Amino acid sequence: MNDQRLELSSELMAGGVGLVAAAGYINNEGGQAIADVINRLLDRGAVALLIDLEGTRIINSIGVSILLEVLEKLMEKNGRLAFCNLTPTIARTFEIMGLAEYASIFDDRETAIEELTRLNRAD
Amino acid sequence: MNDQRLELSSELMAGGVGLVAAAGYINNEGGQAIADVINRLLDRGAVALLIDLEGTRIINSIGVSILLEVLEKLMEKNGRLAFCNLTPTIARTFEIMGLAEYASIFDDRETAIEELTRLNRAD
Amino acid sequence: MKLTLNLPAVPEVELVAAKAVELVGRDLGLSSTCIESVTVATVEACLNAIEHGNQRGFAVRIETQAAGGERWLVIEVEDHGGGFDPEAVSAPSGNRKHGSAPNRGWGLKLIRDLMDDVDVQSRPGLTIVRMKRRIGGT
Amino acid sequence: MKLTLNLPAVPEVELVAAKAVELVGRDLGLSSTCIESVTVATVEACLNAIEHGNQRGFAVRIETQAAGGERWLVIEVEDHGGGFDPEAVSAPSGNRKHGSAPNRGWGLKLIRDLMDDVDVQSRPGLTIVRMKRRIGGT
Ligand SMILES: Nc1ncnc2c1ncn2[C@@H]1O[C@H](COP(=O)(O)OP(=O)(O)O)[C@@H](O)[C@H]1O
Ligand SMILES: Nc1ncnc2c1ncn2[C@@H]1O[C@H](COP(=O)(O)OP(=O)(O)O)[C@@H](O)[C@H]1O
Repeated sequence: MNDQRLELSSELMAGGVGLVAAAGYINNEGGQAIADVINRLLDRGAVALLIDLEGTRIINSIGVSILLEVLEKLMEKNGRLAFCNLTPTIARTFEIMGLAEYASIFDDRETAIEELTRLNRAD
Repeated sequence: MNDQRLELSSELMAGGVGLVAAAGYINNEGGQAIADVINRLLDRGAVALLIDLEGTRIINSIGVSILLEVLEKLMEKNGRLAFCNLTPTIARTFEIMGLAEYASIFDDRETAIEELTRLNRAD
Repeated sequence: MKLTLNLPAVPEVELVAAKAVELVGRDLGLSSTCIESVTVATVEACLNAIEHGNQRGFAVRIETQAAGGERWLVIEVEDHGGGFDPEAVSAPSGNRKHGSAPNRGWGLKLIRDLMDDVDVQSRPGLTIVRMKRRIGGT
Repeated sequence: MKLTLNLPAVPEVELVAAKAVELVGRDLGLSSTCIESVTVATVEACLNAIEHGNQRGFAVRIETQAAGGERWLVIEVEDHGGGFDPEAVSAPSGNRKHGSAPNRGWGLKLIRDLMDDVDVQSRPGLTIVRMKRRIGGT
């Protein structure tokens, strides 16, 4: 019944990559929940954030605009934001709204983590 | 989007217990999909079946009537059928439809597997 | 609060009604167990309207009502099929012998057991299943 | 095929419309990518009807139409709020400076980009957003 409520899990990985897996509806509440989890990962020392949207099929512009704000805050601190497992429609929405311009988009989690870890090391 | 399509996974465990995890909408199609998976587990030697309904919130009477038919077939072969992780409403529906009379209902997966393995050994 | 759905008979369209019950129930602060039982009853009524209706769609109306010092969640499912005599429908038996009859005919029984009050009005061309669930005092 | 929803402004009620788009789209054999993009557009139109409407509910109509040798999925979202001048709405900028304005105002832009044809009729008391998506030849 509550299938579309956002399910969140997070993990701080070696190499300073914070992983957030979000499945459900990214609206106001859902976007805010992701932002909160990201803030906790930043406090714990994450320097790059990966949001895995496998299992997310519905988003709205308010939810995505919260992710845009997260991106802006991260960029100010020279942090990185990346996404993986986007459906074509979500990828397109991110492009329309300008999120794809400054955040990296990867096909799958493995490739994303590898690349983010490499970049963190290079810094 | 397809959140309510039935997601199925199955496993034949030591002790002859076949485990089927079903999450989604158990209607005609969903019930039939469970019945098919159970038949394959029986072919591979399962003597007791456990259906874990964690993640299932919506069922209908046609889906449950297919599970009733599975139960009847199993009882003819002296096999056992058990369920775990039922919401109160699903448990009540199983009672109303008489499924709870001949199938065992357990709270969680661990308890169910333990008990089914014990009963299989005792046979 | 009033919500109306006019639905075509496409596969699994009953899930639109299920979603509506879920969100209205959540807004009313009902427990998930209450919401789920009303959902199962609503799904069964929709399936009957699809299967026994005229395949040209059906309507679902969801509203809250106050009556007799109590608040009710009221759900009506209406179709324009051939109709039936609800009194003549016999409850299915859980103890039937294997192969004696298909395991069908549970829909109305479930609706009656899961809801607090059920009224079925049916004549050729118009069937209305009206289901009520008590949701607290006024 | 015609589907109508009259929805109250309860939280997340746009998901009832999303479910309807999903099931109708699946019945029409549309790809999941097509279904998802129509869903996002529909959700945005519903959110506008909820936020800028009169809080007394809104309607969603979904139907298929044939026109000019093509088949279309047509979705209308209607509310009875104060209305607005769609020409006067400026597209938001992705390059705005941080803190210069809230990240809002993307709804209509998304609707226009994700659908093939969008027409907004609005006056005080009646706003209809009509969105069309090409779904094949006739
Ligand atoms: N909306 C309806 N229109 C016409 N007949 C109906 C309707 N709902 C139920 N019936 C009749 O009542 C019977 C019992 O319905 P139900 O208990 O829901 O079981 P099932 O639909 O599985 O047969 C049906 O077989 C049908 O003959
Ligand atoms: N249904 C509506 N009724 C009245 N005004 C609307 C409606 N839809 C949109 N608007 C107006 O158009 C503006 C832009 O809408 P939109 O692009 O969806 O972004 P947002 O709703 O996030 O502001 C809104 O701020 C509002 O002023």
